[in-house]
Amino acid sequence: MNIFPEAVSTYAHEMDKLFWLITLFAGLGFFITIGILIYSLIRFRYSPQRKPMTFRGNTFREFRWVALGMALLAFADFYVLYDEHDTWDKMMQSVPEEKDLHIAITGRQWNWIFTYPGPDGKLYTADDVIINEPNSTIHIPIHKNVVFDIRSVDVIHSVFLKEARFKYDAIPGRTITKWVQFHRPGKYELICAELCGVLHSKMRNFIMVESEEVFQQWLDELYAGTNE
Amino acid sequence: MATHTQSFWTKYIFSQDHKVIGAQYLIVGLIMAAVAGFFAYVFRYHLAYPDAEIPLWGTLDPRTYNMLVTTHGALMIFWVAMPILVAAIGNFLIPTMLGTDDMAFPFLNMLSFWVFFLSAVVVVTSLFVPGGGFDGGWTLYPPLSADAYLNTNPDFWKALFSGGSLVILALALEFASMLMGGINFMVTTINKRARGMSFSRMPILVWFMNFSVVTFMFSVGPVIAGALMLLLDRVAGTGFYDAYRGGDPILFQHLFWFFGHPEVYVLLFPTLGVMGEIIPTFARKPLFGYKFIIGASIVAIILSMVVWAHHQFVAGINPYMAVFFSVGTILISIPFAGIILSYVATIFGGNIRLELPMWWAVGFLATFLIGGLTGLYLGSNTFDIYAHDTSFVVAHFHYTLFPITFFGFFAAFYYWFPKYAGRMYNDFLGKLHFWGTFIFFQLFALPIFFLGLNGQPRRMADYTAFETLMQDWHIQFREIATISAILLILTQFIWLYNFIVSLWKGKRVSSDNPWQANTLEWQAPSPPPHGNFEVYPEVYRDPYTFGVVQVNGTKRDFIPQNEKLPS
Amino acid sequence: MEAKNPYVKPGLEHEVVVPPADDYHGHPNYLYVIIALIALLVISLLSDFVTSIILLGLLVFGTALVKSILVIRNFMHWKYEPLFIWIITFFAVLFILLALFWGMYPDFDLVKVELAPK
Amino acid sequence: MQSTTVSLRRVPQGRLALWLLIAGELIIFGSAIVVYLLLRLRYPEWGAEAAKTHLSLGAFNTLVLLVSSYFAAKAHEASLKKLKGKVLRYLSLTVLCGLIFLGVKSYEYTEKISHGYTFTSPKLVEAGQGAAALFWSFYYFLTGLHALHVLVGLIAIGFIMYYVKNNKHFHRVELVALYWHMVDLIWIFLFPLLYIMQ
Repeated sequence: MNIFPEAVSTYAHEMDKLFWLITLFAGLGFFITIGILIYSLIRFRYSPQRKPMTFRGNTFREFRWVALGMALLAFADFYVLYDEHDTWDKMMQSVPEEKDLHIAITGRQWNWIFTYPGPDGKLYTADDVIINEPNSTIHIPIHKNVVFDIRSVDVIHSVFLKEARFKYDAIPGRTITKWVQFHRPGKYELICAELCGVLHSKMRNFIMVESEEVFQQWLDELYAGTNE
Repeated sequence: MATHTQSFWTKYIFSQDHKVIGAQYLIVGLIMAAVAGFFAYVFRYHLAYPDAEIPLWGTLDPRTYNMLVTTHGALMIFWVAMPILVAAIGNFLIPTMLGTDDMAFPFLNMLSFWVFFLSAVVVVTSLFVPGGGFDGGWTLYPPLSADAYLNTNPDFWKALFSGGSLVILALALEFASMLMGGINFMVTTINKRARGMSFSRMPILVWFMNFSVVTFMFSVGPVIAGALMLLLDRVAGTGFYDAYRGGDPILFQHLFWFFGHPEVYVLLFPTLGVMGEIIPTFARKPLFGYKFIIGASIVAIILSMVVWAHHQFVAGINPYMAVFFSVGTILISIPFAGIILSYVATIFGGNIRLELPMWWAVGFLATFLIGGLTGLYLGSNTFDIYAHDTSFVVAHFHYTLFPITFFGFFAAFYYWFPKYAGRMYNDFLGKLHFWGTFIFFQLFALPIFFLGLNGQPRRMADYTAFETLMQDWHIQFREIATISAILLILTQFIWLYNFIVSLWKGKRVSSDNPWQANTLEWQAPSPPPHGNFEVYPEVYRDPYTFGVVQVNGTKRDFIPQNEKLPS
Repeated sequence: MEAKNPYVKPGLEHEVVVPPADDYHGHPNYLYVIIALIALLVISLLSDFVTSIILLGLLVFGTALVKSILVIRNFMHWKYEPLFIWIITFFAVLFILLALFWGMYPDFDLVKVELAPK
Repeated sequence: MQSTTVSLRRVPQGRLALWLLIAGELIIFGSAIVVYLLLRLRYPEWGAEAAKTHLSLGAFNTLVLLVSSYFAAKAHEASLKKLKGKVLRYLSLTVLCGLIFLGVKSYEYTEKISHGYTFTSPKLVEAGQGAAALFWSFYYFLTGLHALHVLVGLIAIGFIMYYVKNNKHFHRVELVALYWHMVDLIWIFLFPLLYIMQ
């Protein structure tokens, strides 16, 4: 049993590392606090002879240990924020210049619609190829920047590729542009992560990641299929 | 005090006595908890055994599953946690702790309960209307919840008597009721304190109750406006949330979470207040950092108004903005950490009597700590992209809201039961109840963390469609969670038995102050009569004067607030 | 004298329920206030002749602000209330509305949103 | 008077509760207005729609509400001296102004609806001007919510007049006046937003 699904995109490992970093801080916080709690419960259990301490924490001398705890937490918090910022920037704030493949992925009750650019290589032109059926499989090349235009036609959906740590909502009226680069071939499930109605749990498509040549062959077949 | 005769109706039903109203809130809250708990049993069972027939229910289709999940969430937050933690505990304790006879506006208090009762009736009705109950998630995200969104001219009455509209109406009624109650709490606190009780001598629970209602009052406005617009979208066919008519679905998410996040603190504050009373009493030691706790709470309230968008990191919000909200979210952990550490510091160095309420307090601290610390993962905007909408979130908020609601309530219940019932509960059954609840809750929620980290999305009727979510250990973990959840629910029957039997047959308390606490409610008779006190007390000191002292030649370790020492 | 007050309960005399008659320190002259308000209304209507959008906004919202301050201060006797009331009705409300605006603005006006036909 | 050690006790409980209610109401209205402003900034074409509202009627309504607020304040002043006749006279003038306001409002509504600008404005939606239709949704939502408050205020004033007539609860005149001023206050902001900003 692995805690995480296999990490297959360029930023997936960074996210896993971030998880372990937070786990380190959270675990330290948890064990220290629980340790003090259990120690106090055992050490200061009731006895008629015991004279309890009477400090109220109103002076800094008494308060310093709590202040130290808060300062440590603040340090941990800001270290996490500092550490994660590069990943955030990479994922969210910068879409790479060279778009090797630009696909529109549109949520619909209850499957994903994929729009591939036609032979002219441009999206949103007349020769776009649209794949619109439940459980369909699309193919994308490995080691390439794949840019998704995430859209929705009815309710809010959410594209979730758990192996790629890729999840963005599809909001009606907005086009959200995000990118991903896979570095391991395979067939990955595309899950909808936002409640979208009755058949939410059956909303499933696949993404097949494969080498450039195989992908090109599939794309040619796709174009040929529409030309019929 | 008041000796005038009351009929059955004015004494128990349309009562203006704060204690009876508190009991009414409690009973309605517990009934709703039973309903919501039963729903939880049904859909947990379905998750563990997707094809099996569910005992006491039958088969479950995806639509009903969504409806049950939605209703479970809405009921637990708005019709269980809110009435029990805020309304019931507040009504029972605020006037007695302040040493006065009743709330500032007894009639408004009664009205507030009956509006709440009406809202409970409406929300239960919404399950049975034609078309079925609401199934769009308790967060009511449009366009899914505004399912009339395609229709510019819906049938008004049909749309009004659909599940979703009734849930929104019930919410509106509930908010109105809580606003009335909240105003009542604040006015009572400000104008009806006992003689000599300055703000710095108020019990911390009264402070926290007021923080709770202030947070509620100042954050609920946007969601009321938003919910009205959603209702109009459903029944009148407007396009406030319709992207094709200029509206924006994100708008509702902002308005909802502007309230939704502070709502967690609305629920957390009363529980922190309960712990702030129980821990010093059983540790026989003054509360650590009274002023600090108050200041930290005020900081937390202010911060809580600017962190809401961390629920929307993946929801297409401006990524630059998300960084600000992430910073705010992570900052807000610091005052709460300070409060929890202050409680731990109160326990440290005391003379700890491990009575039952103290067990619940310690159990709360330990469990809530996990809930709070897992908030770090979700507050970090980057990791949230992965963890959002997975079971990790589910486990996180169960780890926060379950201890808040149930550990908080049971701690308060066992602590104040001798006062308000005049009888003692059965200690052995209480301990059994505590350990059952504590252990089964951990076993229920811990596996869900791991399922979530492995990418299991929430709100899925079943996972059978996804091969990667149906590995052996996934199935086993779901089973463990389900069985523990069922045992957790069954454990509560021990409490119910204990409650009912102790209420009529329990041993009468020999003293009005069985825990030797300092606050004013322990100076009233048990149970307090209408009007609470025989002689209205005057306050001479703060409520946390513990530690061994000589009083009139006898040695004891507490001095009640209203005891005048010979100087 | 206090005992005759029907709102005061024995033992709880310290609770202030009903305002004493001399509660206010004074009353403003309401006539001046209403004249000022009407004058401001007329000024805001002059905006029909203003073409500059900035000037228009300034004029319209400036007069609305001044009007609201006049109403709150004089009609609602805000100037006689303690600080606590100022905090809850003014600073808190303003803070919340500004926070709401600030948090939502980047999502609503800095993104491209399309009104696609169905 | 035993102990008024804490300055806050200067505020009697009825007025305190009213202030809290007003704070809550202002946030509800304020957030609706914030939403309106955000969308107003997004859609410049709303200016053209706002030009279709009846400016002179709106201005007249503002005047009526301001004057009614003045009467409410005078009623409050008289109530402190327990001048029953004067209180009743001023309160009835306030009610009269409120009724005029509602009358003008309903005239405006009927006029707009007869021109096809309804709550949902299906004509505009069909013409592809969904955003313009949204303006009218907001127009009716904001003014309708406000009119509802006017109505509630009128009913409350009715109750208070009944009490005052029986020489009871003179201090409640102040509370209802506070509420009425709040209604006025909200209109002061709604008027420029919906009528003037073209």
